[in-house]
Amino acid sequence: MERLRLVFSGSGGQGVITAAIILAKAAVLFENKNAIQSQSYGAAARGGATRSDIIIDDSQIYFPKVIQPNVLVSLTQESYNKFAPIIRPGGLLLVDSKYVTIGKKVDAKHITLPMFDTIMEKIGKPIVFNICMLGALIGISGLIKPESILKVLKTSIPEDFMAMNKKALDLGLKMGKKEKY
Amino acid sequence: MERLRLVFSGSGGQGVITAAIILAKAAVLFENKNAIQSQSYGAAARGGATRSDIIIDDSQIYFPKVIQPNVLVSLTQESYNKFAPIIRPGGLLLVDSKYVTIGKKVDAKHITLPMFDTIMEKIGKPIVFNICMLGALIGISGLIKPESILKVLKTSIPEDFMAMNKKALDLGLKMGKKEKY
Amino acid sequence: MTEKPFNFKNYIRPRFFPHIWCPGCGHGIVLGSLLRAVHELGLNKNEIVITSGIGCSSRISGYVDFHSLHTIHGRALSFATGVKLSKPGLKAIVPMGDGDALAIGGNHFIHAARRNIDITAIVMNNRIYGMTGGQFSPLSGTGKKATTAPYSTIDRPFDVVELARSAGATFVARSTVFHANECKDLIKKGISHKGFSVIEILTQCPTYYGRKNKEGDAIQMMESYKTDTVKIGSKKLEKNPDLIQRGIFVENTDVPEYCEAYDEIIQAAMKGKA
Amino acid sequence: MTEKPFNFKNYIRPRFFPHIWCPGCGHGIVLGSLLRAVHELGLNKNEIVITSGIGCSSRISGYVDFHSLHTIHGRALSFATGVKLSKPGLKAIVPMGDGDALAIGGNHFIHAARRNIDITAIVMNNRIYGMTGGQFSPLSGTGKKATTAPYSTIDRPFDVVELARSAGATFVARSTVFHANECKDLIKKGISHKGFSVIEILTQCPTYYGRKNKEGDAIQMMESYKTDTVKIGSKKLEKNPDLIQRGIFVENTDVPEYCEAYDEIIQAAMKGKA
Amino acid sequence: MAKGKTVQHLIDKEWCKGCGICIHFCPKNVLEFDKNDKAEAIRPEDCIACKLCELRCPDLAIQIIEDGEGENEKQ
Amino acid sequence: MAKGKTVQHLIDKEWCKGCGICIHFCPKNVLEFDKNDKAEAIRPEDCIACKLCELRCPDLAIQIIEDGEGENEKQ
Amino acid sequence: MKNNNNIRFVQGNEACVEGAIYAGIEFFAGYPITPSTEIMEHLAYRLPQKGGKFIQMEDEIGSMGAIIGASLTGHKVMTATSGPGFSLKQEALGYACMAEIPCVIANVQRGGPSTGNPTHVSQGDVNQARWGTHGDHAIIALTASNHQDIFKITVEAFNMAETYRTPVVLLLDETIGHMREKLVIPETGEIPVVERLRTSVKKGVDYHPYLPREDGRLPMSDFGSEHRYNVTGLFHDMWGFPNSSPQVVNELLRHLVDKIENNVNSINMYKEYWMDDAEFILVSYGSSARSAIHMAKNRRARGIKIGVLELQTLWPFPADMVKEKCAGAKAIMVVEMNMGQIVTQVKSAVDNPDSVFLANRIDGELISPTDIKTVFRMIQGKGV
Amino acid sequence: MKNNNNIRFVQGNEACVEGAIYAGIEFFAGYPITPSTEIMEHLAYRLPQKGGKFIQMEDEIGSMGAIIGASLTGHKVMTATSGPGFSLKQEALGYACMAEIPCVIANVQRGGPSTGNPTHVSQGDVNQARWGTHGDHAIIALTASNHQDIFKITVEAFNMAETYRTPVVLLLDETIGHMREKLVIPETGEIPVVERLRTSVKKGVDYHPYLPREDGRLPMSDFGSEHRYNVTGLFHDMWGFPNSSPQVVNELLRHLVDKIENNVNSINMYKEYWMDDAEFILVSYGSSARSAIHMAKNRRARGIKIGVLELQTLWPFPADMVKEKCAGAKAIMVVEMNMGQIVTQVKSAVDNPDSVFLANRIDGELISPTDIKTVFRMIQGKGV
Ligand SMILES: Cc1ncc(C[n+]2csc(CCOP(=O)(O)OP(=O)(O)O)c2C)c(N)n1
Ligand SMILES: Cc1ncc(C[n+]2csc(CCOP(=O)(O)OP(=O)(O)O)c2C)c(N)n1
Ligand code: SF4
Ligand code: SF4
Ligand code: SF4
Ligand code: SF4
Ligand code: SF4
Ligand code: SF4
Ligand SMILES: [Mg+2]
Ligand SMILES: [Mg+2]
Repeated sequence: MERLRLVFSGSGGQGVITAAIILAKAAVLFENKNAIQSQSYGAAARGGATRSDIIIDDSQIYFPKVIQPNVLVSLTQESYNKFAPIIRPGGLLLVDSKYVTIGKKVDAKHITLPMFDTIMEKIGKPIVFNICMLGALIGISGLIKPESILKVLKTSIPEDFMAMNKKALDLGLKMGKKEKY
Repeated sequence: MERLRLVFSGSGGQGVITAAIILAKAAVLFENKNAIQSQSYGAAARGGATRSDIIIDDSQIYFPKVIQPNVLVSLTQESYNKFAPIIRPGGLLLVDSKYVTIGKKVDAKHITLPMFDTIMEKIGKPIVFNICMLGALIGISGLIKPESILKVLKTSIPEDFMAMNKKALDLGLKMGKKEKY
Repeated sequence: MTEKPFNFKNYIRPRFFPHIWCPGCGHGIVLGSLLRAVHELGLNKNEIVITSGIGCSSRISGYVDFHSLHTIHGRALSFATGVKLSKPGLKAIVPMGDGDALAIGGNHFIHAARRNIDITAIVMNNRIYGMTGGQFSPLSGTGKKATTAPYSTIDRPFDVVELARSAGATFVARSTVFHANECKDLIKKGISHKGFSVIEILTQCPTYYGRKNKEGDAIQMMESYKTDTVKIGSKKLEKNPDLIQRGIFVENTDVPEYCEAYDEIIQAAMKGKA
Repeated sequence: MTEKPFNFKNYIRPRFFPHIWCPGCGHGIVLGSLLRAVHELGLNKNEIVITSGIGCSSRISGYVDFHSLHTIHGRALSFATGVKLSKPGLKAIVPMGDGDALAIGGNHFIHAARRNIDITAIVMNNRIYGMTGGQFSPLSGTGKKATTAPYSTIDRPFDVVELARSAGATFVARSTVFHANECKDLIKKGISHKGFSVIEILTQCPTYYGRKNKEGDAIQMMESYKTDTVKIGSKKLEKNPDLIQRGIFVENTDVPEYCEAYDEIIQAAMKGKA
Repeated sequence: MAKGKTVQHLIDKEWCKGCGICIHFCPKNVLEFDKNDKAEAIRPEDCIACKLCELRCPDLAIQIIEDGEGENEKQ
Repeated sequence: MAKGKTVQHLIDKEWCKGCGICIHFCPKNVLEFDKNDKAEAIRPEDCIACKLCELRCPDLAIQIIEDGEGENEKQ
Repeated sequence: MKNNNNIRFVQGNEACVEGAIYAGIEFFAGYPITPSTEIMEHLAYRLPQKGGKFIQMEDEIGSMGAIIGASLTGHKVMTATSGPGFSLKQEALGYACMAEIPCVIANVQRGGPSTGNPTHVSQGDVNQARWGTHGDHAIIALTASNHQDIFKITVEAFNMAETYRTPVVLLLDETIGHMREKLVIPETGEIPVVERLRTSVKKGVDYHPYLPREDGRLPMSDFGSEHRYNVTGLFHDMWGFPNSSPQVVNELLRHLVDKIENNVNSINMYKEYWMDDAEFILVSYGSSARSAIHMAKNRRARGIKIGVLELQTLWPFPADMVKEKCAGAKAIMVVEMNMGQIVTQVKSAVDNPDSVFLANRIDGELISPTDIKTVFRMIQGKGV
Repeated sequence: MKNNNNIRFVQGNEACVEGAIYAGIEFFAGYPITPSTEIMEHLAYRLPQKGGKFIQMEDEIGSMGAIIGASLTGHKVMTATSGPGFSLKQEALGYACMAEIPCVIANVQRGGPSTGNPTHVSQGDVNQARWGTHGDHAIIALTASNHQDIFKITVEAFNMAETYRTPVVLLLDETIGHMREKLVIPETGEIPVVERLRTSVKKGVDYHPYLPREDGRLPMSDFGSEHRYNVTGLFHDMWGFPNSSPQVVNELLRHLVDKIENNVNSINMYKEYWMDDAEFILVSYGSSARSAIHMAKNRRARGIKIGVLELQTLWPFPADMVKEKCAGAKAIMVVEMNMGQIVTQVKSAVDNPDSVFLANRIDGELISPTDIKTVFRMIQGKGV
């Protein structure tokens, strides 16, 4: 596997950090990979744009920060504006259609999906928006097995919520798989 | 003038430290000499033997502690016992007859004077015991002018007490002058 | 009342707005009450020094257009003591978090009260350490959840009013951000009072305290300030003694203020009376 | 009462006697009362940890033949908190100077009270910093002389009883070294009380406080403890409300003790209830 | 204050964080969220200018300007 | 306690610092200073064994032993 | 392979907690402060599960006092903090040195001085760990650059605290404390755990709490057991009683310093990467070392003979080891996130101080491999 | 000759007080601790005589806070303490560094660590003065060996605090603080006194409290006057508002360090005795220097070419000056009362570190001329 550098970005309540942790954890615990997750702390994290970095690799990872991501996910306009310029040429950019309008294109595959709207329509709970995003990302890139995500969720959320989360993941997967990358 | 190294010793309430300060101050302020006074602090100062060191010289004094005094004054048995051994050969040892019984002699002039008893008899106030001791010491050694002591006292004690202090000093002087050294 | 109508724009540093506090955080309401109080007192902005420690609450000093001194955690009152004693003409206002005032800062709090130095301490009590992410505070009370109390708290809370009173504060009052107008009035009285004044204001931290303790969002928390508090001595207390009282608990003008007392020392010293 | 008659030699470290306190210093009387209290309670010396800070008063820990922890100035209660919480079977006794307890140590004092941790704090109140040579303390009161108050103090004093009460102490009492037997009884009650107990004992520092304030020698100072104090609620108060009251001000057994409350947390945690 | 006063509701939508406090506690139901979850005066005519919304807004995002008020501010 | 009890006044003169507290507060005037300013029981027969001197001695320098007391101590 | 249950994906702060649990921590007292707070948060949850005690104190000073008290009753103890709190702990930390109290103090470093840059990384407290309290003394300070190592050095910190009866400072940093990565919890026994050495002196026989045994060690007796002794922050004799005689003072102070400084080799922990034939050496520690290794790995791939010496023991500074490892290197670059604290030590240690360069960053951002490469190019005379 | 009224016979602590009064002190806050207490006792008496303010705070932390507050209202301020209190002040001292608050902190050193040896002399806090607070920073620390010099360096401490907008540490010690000797109070104007540099920016014009002028200085504006600005311990921009952008952090930290380190020559104060042809050099400071001078004077009388370099500025360490003065010496002995704190600096400074020896004493007794002589004999290969 080539080293994967991801940045998830959005705003405080959207669960991008949780999504980042779930993804990295799934890679480590259930796919025998190395992964590192980090995030911005402090004032910036409370207002403004939230950012979480993930690096996934088969071999040891030393420098833990992502300078230029292969994959950028942006769930708000502000975070898109801020981080789009740092994406690695030829990388992948995933944004949500409700929150982000693509501006000046960069050298990367741009994918806009109606993740939030789909969730609200099919499930009605914004809380699983981030899981849907993970599904979409996996659908597009296949970077990890969806089951690994479910295994992580099983250890961290109450039983009752599993069905909803699975559904959100599946909705994302379906949307994602349609996109070519 | 040769460098003079004195140690005044006794117990807490006897005013030996005050006497040391007065002597050194008199030398500095009124006899244009250099002098250093220091004392032991802390627990030892509250109980046990009090000690104050004085060095008087015409030239600059650097190392401020007295290791072997030319002059040792001891107003308690305990302090006499403790410090008599450090007296410089050929030095002077002055003790009070009420409080100190001379033991094994050292190579120094030993002078025992009834300073306390005289004060109690002639003045009745133990508080000027230390001034009497200063008088005696000056009487014996002439190391400073008695007037200089009085000048210092004038700046530091209430007017009313001057007469009593002067008397104590004089009593000491008289006793001291009788001793050859 | 001054003639000019209130406009907070005259009292803030607009560069820092929108401010950094979370949506619904009660601290912003305290800020509003404070600005109105200053306005209604007709104070000159140059005569006010606002001193704060560290915490979400302490950020308030950066938002107001007064002399502002943002210090270290828990020590604001000691810095303010230096400000006030060295230049008694200044108005010293010290907004404090509950942790800042009463955990690490408890000693300075009781000693400022004891001295009766003319400082106005506004305790912004959200019953949690907001800034560090939701640890319990000495005002959380027992049986609460916090990140450092996953099994719920066993620590009893201080009663700020009682502590301030017993330590010697000469003006002690309490209100809540639901009662924003009352807050303003109490802050006015506190600032006008000559001596150490304490105004405890219950304020919500929906992000940590609210969420952890299932107290709902900011609105629900503010509703609880309405239902769970009463004016001092209200009849409702008979039925429900657990209600929290609001109002002025101590207002004592007989005690000399510290800086004034020190001026007398200066008089004496200058006359040579040691 | 135990059968064996009291002999202080069983409770001290004779190597350090005669002790270092000045002639007439009241601290020695407190020591005597403490030893008698321990004796009458029939405590095993191995189960007592005496923790002190720094000060003349704090020297007491070196004189007693218990486990003794002589710490740093003002922090004894926090060390004792660690001792007690980590091994609740021990009796934690903390003798403190007025400066140690309420100047630098004020915060630990109010927090130990708030937690209601089972520690007995004996505040040896001589209204002065004895060890450092006679600076005023937060208990000196106004109008006193001290080396740092050559023109007399303007600092108001704390009322230890009120402060301890408002902070949450569940046992609060006061006596004087003149009333040495009463001291002993109150210390016994304090030690037996499950929770944070405070016993303030007025004690003379003839060397500094007495001398500076012309209060005479140790004897005269002890006389004043006789004349200036009364039992709580005494009739004499009507005529002379300035009299200092002695006795038990607070004795509350309804509040959970901290270590016991923590044991329940352990129970819950072991059952997996977060 | 009589109903029907002419009242301006100045709401700074950049500052408003959509907490809903003003909306919930308005005694006259004057305010509601707009589509971006920011406060908006949708029934300004019902406003009694009690200013509770202004007082309680944690973000200093609302100002209530009554007729004739604020004159001094205009220069 | 009846007057005239047989009472031993154990005074440790090394420990006594001569503060005079015991002397001053003895209800029966039993104690006085010796020539070295140390406490001494000069009228032991008047002693009522109230032990106030023992309780109040700041230097733990006095012990009052009543008849029959202290037996356990002897071994 | 490891049992899956033993694999975690956690923050560095949590790795530290798990290390402490493995080492047998029984008592924690603390006061929250970014970026160390997660240590106490996790311990609030973990300790009572094992019957241990957790207390949130009123401040950092009280926290330090509480752990010392708890250590004396016979428990393994720890506190955690960051810069401002570490400053506040200094007085009581000196007490722990003087009274020889085993305890562990984690300082997860953030930007200073003062409140500084609370949520950003720094390694600015290295010298403070050595000299923060007043008076001569010696200290042990350890650090690590990844979660597996954090776990291990935390265990070692407890071990050394017990072995040398001393406070041990764990110097972590914001980057390593907050980031998440894999941690494999070792099996019991895999890392040796040093238990407290208790006195074997029987009841009634004189126990000397401060008289070192032949092997230099000082067995302890728990408060509450048969031996009643005194503990003080004053200079003291072998029974623990205050004594200011020059001889006692002299001997005790030398003992306090020597017991650490003379064991520098036993205390020293470090790691090496491509050091065998290294012409250029990066000396680094903590999260900076990750960037150093990253950079060196890249350069190696390009054929440059560069190695990394990763320090895990910062104090007592392993001068002899550094000197030996660096002998013959063309250039040594010390990679750290401060104005040059360890570089001063390295310069004093090596034969040729002029061959030692500083590659640092102090702006709150993690130093990057590129930053190091830039310094390297300049040393090589290649410019930027 | 001096007017008799100007001659005093006082303790070193009082000489410090008189120096502070001469320098224009207006505010003091403190908490008593041996052996510094006389400083506050005298100021309690002296300050109100001049209309100044004295306050005894609840602790040392509060004292440090109070003087910072009072400095910001435009006053010259000071606090005084000893080891344990100095440790407690470290957090707020770092604040004063960060917020660039002029203030003077006297530490009259006693034996440490911990409560240590309270009434005995030591010079064990030298490194703590440099590194006691968390995070990178720089500090000025001055010392003196006699009362006339204490007076002078106290004035200089206030001057430097104002000039560099920084806390200045006065490192005295128990011997010099407590002993009495002559002090001649200089006439007004004899020692220059630096007044606070206040901004000349008029009302309504933007004032930038943290934007250094061309000459590097930062004029202040008193709280209460026209310019309302912000003071914080966070990294901050030129207006004093918190800012954690890497560029701001980097620049501010470098500014804080450079304003001191780049002025090492202006800050450096020292004295020389018989240095012209000295083959052996004693480098010393504080009360140790008295013994060094005493010993050198005696040896000179016996024809030995020995000189004394007495440091009065310890931090920033005047490495270049020391290097220059020591160039060519056969041997250098650093005389100090600690385990070797300044000797490390001297070794780094000089060309031949192997020629540097430590003559120290750590037992609470003042190091004596004989102690130094003993080391000297050993260096000369004469044994003891
Ligand atoms: C010495 C020190 N200890 C700890 C901290 C970390 N800290 C910053 S703010 C805070 C508590 C905040 O709680 P509170 O005072 O109640 O204010 P809030 O954020 O809730 O308004 C803490 C513990 C610090 N900055 N400095
Ligand atoms: C941190 C610190 N600050 C100050 C001191 C100096 N000091 C020692 S004891 C003491 C006060 C003693 O007064 P108190 O607590 O009332 O006890 P007392 O001696 O009167 O019994 C002080 C200020 C110290 N040892 N440590
Ligand atoms: S964390 Fe709590 S206190 Fe802090 S800003 Fe958010 S709501 Fe307010
Ligand atoms: S100084 Fe005061 S408190 Fe201290 S021992 Fe003497 S009399 Fe007692
Ligand atoms: S109260 Fe203020 S911030 Fe909240 S919704 Fe209304 S205008 Fe917006
Ligand atoms: S002023 Fe009163 S009535 Fe009008 S919108 Fe605000 S809260 Fe509602
Ligand atoms: S009370 Fe004690 S110390 Fe005082 S005189 Fe009597 S026996 Fe001696
Ligand atoms: S026991 Fe009572 S009566 Fe007897 S000597 Fe003592 S005080 Fe006097
Ligand atoms: Mg709070
Ligand atoms: Mg006291």
